[in-house]
Amino acid sequence: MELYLYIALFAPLVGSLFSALFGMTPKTYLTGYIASGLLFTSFVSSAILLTYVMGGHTVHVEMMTWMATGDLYIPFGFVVDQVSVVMMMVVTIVSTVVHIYSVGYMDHDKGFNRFFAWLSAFVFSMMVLVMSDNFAGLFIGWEGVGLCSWGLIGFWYHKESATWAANEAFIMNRIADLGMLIGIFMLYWNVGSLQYDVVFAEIGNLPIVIITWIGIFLFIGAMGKSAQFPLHTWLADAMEGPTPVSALIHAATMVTAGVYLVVRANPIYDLIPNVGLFIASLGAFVALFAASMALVNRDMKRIIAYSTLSQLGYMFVAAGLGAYWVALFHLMAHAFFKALLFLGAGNVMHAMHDELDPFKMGGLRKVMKGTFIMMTLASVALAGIYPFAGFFSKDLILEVGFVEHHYVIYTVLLLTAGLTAFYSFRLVALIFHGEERYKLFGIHPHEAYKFMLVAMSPLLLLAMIAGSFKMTYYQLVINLLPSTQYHVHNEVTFWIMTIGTQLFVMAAILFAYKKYSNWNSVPDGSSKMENSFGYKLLWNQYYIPKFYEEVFSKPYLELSKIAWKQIDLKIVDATVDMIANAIYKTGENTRDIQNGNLSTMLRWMVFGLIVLLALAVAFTVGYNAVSA
Amino acid sequence: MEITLTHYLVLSSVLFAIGLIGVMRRKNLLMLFFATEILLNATNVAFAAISHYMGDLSGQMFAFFIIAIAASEVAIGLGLLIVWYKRTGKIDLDQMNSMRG
Amino acid sequence: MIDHILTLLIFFPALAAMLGFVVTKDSMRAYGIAVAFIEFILSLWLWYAYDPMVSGMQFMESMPLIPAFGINYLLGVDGISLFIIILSTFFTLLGIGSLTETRHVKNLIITLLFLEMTMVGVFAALDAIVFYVFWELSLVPMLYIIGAWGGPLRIYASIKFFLYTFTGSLVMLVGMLFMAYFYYQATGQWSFSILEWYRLILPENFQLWLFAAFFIGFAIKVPMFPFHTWLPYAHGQAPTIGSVILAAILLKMGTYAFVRFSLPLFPDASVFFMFPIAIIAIIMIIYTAMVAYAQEDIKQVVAYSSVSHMGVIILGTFALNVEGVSGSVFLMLAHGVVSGALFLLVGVIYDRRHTKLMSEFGGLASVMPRYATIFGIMMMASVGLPLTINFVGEFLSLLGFYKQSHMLTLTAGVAIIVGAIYMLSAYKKAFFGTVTNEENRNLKDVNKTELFGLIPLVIVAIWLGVYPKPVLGPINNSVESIIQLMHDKAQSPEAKERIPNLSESKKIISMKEAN
Amino acid sequence: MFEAIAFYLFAALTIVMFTITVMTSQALYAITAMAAGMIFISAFFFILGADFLGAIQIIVYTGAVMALYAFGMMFFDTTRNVVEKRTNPQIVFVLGVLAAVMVVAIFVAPIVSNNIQALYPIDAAIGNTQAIGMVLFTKYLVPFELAAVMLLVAMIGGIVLAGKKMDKSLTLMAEEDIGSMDDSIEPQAGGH
Repeated sequence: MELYLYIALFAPLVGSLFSALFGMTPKTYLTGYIASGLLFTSFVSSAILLTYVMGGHTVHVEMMTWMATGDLYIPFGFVVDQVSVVMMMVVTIVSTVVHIYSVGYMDHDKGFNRFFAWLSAFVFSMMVLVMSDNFAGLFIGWEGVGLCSWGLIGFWYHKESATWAANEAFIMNRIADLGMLIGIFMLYWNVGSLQYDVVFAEIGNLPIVIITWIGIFLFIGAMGKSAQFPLHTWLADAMEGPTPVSALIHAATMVTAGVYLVVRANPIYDLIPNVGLFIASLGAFVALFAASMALVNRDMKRIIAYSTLSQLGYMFVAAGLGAYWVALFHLMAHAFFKALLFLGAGNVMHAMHDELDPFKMGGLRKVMKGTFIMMTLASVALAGIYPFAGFFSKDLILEVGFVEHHYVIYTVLLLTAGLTAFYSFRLVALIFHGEERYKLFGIHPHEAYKFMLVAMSPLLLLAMIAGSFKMTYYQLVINLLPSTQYHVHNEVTFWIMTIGTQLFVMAAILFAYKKYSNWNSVPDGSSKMENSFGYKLLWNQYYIPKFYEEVFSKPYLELSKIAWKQIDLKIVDATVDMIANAIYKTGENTRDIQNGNLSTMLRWMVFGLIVLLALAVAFTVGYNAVSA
Repeated sequence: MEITLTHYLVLSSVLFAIGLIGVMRRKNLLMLFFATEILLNATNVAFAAISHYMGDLSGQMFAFFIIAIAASEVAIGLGLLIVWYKRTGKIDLDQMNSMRG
Repeated sequence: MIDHILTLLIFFPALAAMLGFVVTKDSMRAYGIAVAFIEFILSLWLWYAYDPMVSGMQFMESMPLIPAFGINYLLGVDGISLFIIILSTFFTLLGIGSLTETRHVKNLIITLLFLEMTMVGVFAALDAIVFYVFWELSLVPMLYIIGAWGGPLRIYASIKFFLYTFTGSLVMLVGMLFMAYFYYQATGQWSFSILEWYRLILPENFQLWLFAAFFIGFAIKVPMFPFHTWLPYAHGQAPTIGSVILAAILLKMGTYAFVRFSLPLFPDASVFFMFPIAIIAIIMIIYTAMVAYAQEDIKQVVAYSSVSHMGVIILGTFALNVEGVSGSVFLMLAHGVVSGALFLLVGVIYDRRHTKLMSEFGGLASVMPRYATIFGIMMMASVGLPLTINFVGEFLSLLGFYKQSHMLTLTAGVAIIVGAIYMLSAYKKAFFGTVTNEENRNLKDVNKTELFGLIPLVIVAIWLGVYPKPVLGPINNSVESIIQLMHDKAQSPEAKERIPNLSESKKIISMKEAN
Repeated sequence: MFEAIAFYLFAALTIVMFTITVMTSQALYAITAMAAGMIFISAFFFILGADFLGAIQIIVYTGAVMALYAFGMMFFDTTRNVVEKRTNPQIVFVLGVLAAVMVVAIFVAPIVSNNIQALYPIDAAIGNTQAIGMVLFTKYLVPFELAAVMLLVAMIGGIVLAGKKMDKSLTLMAEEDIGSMDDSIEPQAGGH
């Protein structure tokens, strides 16, 4: 089994290095095929490992030492257990699909080979992240995915906005990574090891304050990667990257790493329910907060990005309330339908020549039937309609909130579910229904390549049927995660809740259809709604990016300039130069002594004589005083 | 009212101070030489007095050699002075400033 | 020959440099590469022959110089100095190999070989006077390199460099003389041998003063805030090769000396000064990172980033535990590799455009993809991405210091954020965007000579990031012995507590294993 | 008593004479006052029993040195008023007085006189001149010979210097002239 582990892990790396070899040469399909093929290999290996793990075994290997000094010992160790194998499956499935899809999507791009190098490197980092058996290894993957995300967001590096977004994402993640690093330090100095098994076995012996701090710092790391408030702004900006990247990184895998971390560290968070409650509350807040921003946005990809953010909030609610398996399950289901949604959006973008405003589209269902069906079904799944994946995972989270008696959280999530349904179908309605507004802009849309649609179909299938795996999945992961079942015990309440939620969501969908399916004009900012305060607030993302810009970025730049021009040059360096100049000046001034006038020299000589004599007198007096 | 060594030393100091004032005050090189002679003589007095009161001949020896040095100094010094005078026609100290730094 | 390998390592380049005067101009480069290569092979042989399990000094050589004052020609290496010596020979080889300077190449190569002698000498010396001699001698070739091949302000820069560091080292010399005097008072014999000084337990107030004297010499060399201002000028004016050697090796002398002198000689003073120095280090890290962010000249960005990283090294050194000190020693190597490579890279673009202003560039990624890739890798290494060489050092340094202070480590950890900010924004300015300047449109990508210097550095940067064990192991052993020595020598209860007792923990572990 | 009167008398005379030497603007007065001062100084030597030194003082100073100075005076034509620029005369006096005070302070301090031991005690039985001769030609023979050589050198030096023609001076010549002189001397030494 170790062989499969290594294949699953290193196949993407090989693909990445192979593609990187061709990084400087013109496009060759070879890189795309090889990278996709290797990814598929990795997927197959993961699947084999899955069956193995389902048999009740786990695989744990230690490849080699990484760092060892003092008492610190960090190996490159990998573990395939019930949790990581689920993640591996999610990662490999989505990335295989995205790889194949990208062969078509990046067809006309000059950086074709480079794209595959980055993309496969990302998958490798992600695999390291999920498979590592210690926190340091997790951190390698953690930073690795950050790097690849940087490279892929800024893939079109000639675009100012893309590179800016790439840097923003990297730096924001770094802020969170610092928190995670501190959490790792605390673990090391309190436990003495970073191996999961050792840490989780010993964590209970620590004082609760320390565990709380560890939990908080690790969660700060998770907040950055999963774009939780207040570190969320990078995710929407990250949509500057190519759409397959958004599908793979910013919807399905990387952003869920934070959830994975909390799930993985469940023995820690189990001990600190207060932090868990905070995580859940923050998650609920982010769910609503992000959904509200998605309501008014006019950028197709950003709407889906906010939706991702909102769903990540759901996952954190589940994880924070201790329902780790539910969080992981929603993570999995979400990965499928959100990736599908993004890939569909990619098709639309291609068709519309990179136009992103859904108000400029409309009526596309006629030309893009396949994409239309896929995106609609993905949206249905996202909204949580029975029997699609979202129903099983998302409604479960609502139930968790209800069963755990956190009714505020429950209400917020319920409201968000309605909003989710509304904005998803607002998008679908605007893109695929109504008048063909794109004709105003002289665009001739076309459906994507066949094989791209075929490549997307596994995701479609999974988005539809993932819910049926629920029990199998549950049996699998309870080996590692707390096995609490979340059932509303009162039969009547359960049915009222379930049906009520469904009806509420349907109502939201219908409302969205009614409002937007017959839209016939492109808004130009003159309507009454667009000038209302609420709309402006949401449109400007609560003014948070602007706030960051004004409060952090600009002052930091200004402060840096002051530090350089005022402090470093005018104070620190000037002090040094002043000392040097003082010495020079002293020389310059005393130069008059050496004016060559013998008479003056004689006077100085006498002066010196007197000084020496005075010293002699003083020392003699002093000497006598001491000896007496 | 006995004359002690201190009397001589004070006298010598006073003469030395007069010599110093001369050295600092004079600008004419020849007159400056006079002042240096005074300095040398002041020390000679001190040496002779110490020699006498300590009952040691070394002081007189030193004074003797100082006189020898003074003599040679005058010879060389005047020679140089003549050279300088031939070149510039003046023996004013303020004009000898080629060592200006 | 292996018994005298250190002498050979020190004086072979010097001898070769003297012979170099008779070599003709055309064959000088080949001669220089050959000499540097032989020297590098010798240093590798040193590594091969080095026994990683021994924590003490190896290949010791001793010869009396001035017996009356106990001054001996005393050499030796341990895990700490071994790799810095290899780094020195490595960088001299790469520097000469990828030399693009055309003026007075012969003199330049001879100077570099002399510089190599002084560098190896500093790291191999175990006698304070011999150490001091090489320490000061190293200034001369660097002064010459900056002064003769530098930019328009080269005279100002080189004089500033020389006087500044020279002033510091004079204070250090006074400290050394006092130290020897104390040794004389304590034992009745003169000795300048560092190893013998190690055995001396000084009263705490003496330690404080001596520590301060040594500190000034080292701090200026490092350079620590607020003594850092000579560095931007030196880097700004020095030719590429000068900057590379300066950043990669010469700065390491200061941090190396902290580990070699300050820690084991003055354990109590080290603990006493730990927090003030940590605060200076944090100021260095954050403040210079901000200054780097404000720079317009890409070389200055790298120069200030050096200062910022040196702050992390200092922090690791004063963690006073094995993790931190090993990390800081490793980070010395890492920073040498990475900043050396970055200076080489800046040199590449300077050779082509004769400007280092970032505003002149933009969009280089499409014109010079290979260059951009290598620069990107090195930038990421500098930012401290895991699996690159810098991460190992930074991680261990911060990890070590976390034991001493939580809040300060949290503040120092901002390094990873601010580091990313200035590096990424510099990279963005120079490489991303569209080509706006017509002159940049036809720039040639890196050529073979330049790759000769860059490729090995990339390999090392990744190799040691993935598998640091061959280097970290010997470092760890030597650092453990130093920490144990410090613990044993420490007098104040605070120092006893702050510096871990390894023999005890080892005992516990072995007991556990026995059970 | 007699000794005291003599001391004070000669001390006063010497001080006055030397003050005139230093302060007067007439060269003739100065040289005359100095000659007188020298002779008065020799009086102290006689009082102190250093007869030989006193004799030497009169011979050398009043005889030789004064003659030289008188010659110099005539040569430089300083018989009339010597015009000198005075700068900061106060400082001169302050420095002079300070020096005197310092020296006196040291001389009157007790430790100086207490720590001296006679190396070559004066034997009352032999005359001063004889005693000096004995010490001079035994213990101080080498310095004596050196002094002799020095005087000889001084004499030759004086003659040479006074007789030298001074039509060329390297220090006062312009750089180019020196360069051209170099060329004329060694034309083959071209490229530096």
